[in-house]
Amino acid sequence: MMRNKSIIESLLLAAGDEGLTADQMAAVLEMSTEETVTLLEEMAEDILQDETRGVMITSFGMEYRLMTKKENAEFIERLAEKPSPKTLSQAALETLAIIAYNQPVTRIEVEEIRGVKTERPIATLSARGLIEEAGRADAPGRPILYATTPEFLDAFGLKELAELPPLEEGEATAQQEADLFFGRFEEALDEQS
Amino acid sequence: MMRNKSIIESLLLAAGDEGLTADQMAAVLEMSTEETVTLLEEMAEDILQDETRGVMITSFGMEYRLMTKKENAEFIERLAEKPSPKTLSQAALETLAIIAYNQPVTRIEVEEIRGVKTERPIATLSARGLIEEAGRADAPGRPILYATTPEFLDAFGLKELAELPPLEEGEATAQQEADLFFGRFEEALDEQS
Amino acid sequence: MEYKVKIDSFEGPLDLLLHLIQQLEIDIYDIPAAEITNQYLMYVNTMQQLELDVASEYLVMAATLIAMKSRSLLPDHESDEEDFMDEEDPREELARRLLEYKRYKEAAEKLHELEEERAKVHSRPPADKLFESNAEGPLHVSIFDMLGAFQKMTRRKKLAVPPKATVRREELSVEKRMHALKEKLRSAQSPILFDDLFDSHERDELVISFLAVLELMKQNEIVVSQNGNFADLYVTAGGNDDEK
Repeated sequence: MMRNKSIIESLLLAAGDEGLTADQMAAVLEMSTEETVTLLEEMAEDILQDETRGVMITSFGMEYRLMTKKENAEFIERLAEKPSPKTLSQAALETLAIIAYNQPVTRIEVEEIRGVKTERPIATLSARGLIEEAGRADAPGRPILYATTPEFLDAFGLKELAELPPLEEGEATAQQEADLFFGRFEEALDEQS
Repeated sequence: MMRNKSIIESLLLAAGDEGLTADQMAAVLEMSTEETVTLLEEMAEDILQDETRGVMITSFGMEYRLMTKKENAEFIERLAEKPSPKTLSQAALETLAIIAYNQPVTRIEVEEIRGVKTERPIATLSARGLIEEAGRADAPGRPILYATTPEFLDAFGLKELAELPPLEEGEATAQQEADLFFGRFEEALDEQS
Repeated sequence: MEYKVKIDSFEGPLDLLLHLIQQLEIDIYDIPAAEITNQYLMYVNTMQQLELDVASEYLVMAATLIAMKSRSLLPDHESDEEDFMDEEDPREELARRLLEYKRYKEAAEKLHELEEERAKVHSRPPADKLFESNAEGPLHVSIFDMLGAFQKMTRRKKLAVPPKATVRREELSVEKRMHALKEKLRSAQSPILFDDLFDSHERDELVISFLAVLELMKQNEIVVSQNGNFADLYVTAGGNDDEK
């Protein structure tokens, strides 16, 4: 078991930011995927707790990766040749949020929610490999449908789409108020009759 | 001290195969080079002795690097022999992107951008017919220049290279203009009130 | 190149309206049509005074607001039940759109936080030799895979080597490099990949290393082996162990 941990660490180091799936590691270790995942989780926890360690095992998307610990970010920045790449603009982030929560979705649908043209943010997100075309909608003109890519999960540190922060329940609230209103409206009707 | 070990591990991971000198790490840690070397040696020894660890700290020339332990080499070989679940590895895709957007380009230039050796990805891409030699650079040693092939366009569904999505969207400039406008807008409001 | 100026940091008429609603401390479910319309128009007029290109969406919204305002000024003498059921209050429709937009605006803020947190962790490039063996079969990659890989690469940190080229140059000598190479090979139990002997991108260093390897080969200090054409070269310490 100790040996397997050592091998896993070697594999993860070699894979770098390409990462490895539990399946890939299981095949090399000749273990079941379940056993491999258990081992990975145990290692991830141990490493995280160990204050002398500066790495951590993360899983963004399907891949497990060896990455630097968050709290050491500033020290890495000190040696970094270039500043971090530009973060996304507000327009791009809004567009991405709408696509992420409604995928697959057409540009027109995104524009209806945002209330503005959205060609440019969509071009930016495509160029960044965060969204991709996912077929065509069954609607007049057969517009392109957009969905997020695995790179989206990676870029936002998410394991899967289900990890997206829940949307504020704005509509539910509106619905509740509507129900309340109709309740009162019906009462008023009852009183009249 | 524990924190410093953690920081060193982070730095070594982020530095990859390029490695870091004790001087560089000392500067980040705000310690003397001697103290840093002592710490590095202590860490290297501890990690080497720890059977659960699959990495080691090596020093070659001036640079310290995090490398996989030799006894795990066969497992990395096994991994390399397994076909990737994707048809092109991340390394190959990165290389292809650099060549596509910078062609014609030499291997050294690609390696400078990627920060790692790129022989194998170039061999893979050539074998796949996605890139080809496009003359020699007018530089010492007359290195080979690489460019994408018509098959590349075909494989990625492009009619011509001009259809490659632009990498930069000039958002910064738009933002600057917006900032400029907002400044003037606030002034205008102040005048009105 | 032409850039359409965005109105402030507002992402469109809905964003502007949300801002005004917040500023005026208005209940989103009970928008005072006259007040919001006046504020909104003042904003748009100012933009026009500044001769800025006002995106058409802002003008469409202005028209909607004006219609809403004039309706609110009409006495509601005819509001019998049927009309009431058929015709939605335009303010309700607006509130619904604003609330929906607000949800995504907030989600965008959360995404931005995630993006910043993610930018704090780094990895290293994958080893050159991984996963390059399957050069057959149909290619199942898209341009988005390529762009994604490229982004992954741009997120990677390249840590700077200090600009000590001049200091280093003094240290460069074939002899010293030969010693270093022998040390490396001796400490390694197994053969070393030829490429790994060349750990610098600086031409001087590469040349010195290469000369050192040639010299060591000549002296039988090292053996270079290869398993076939184009296979990797491996270097091992030679049988001639006369260094001590």
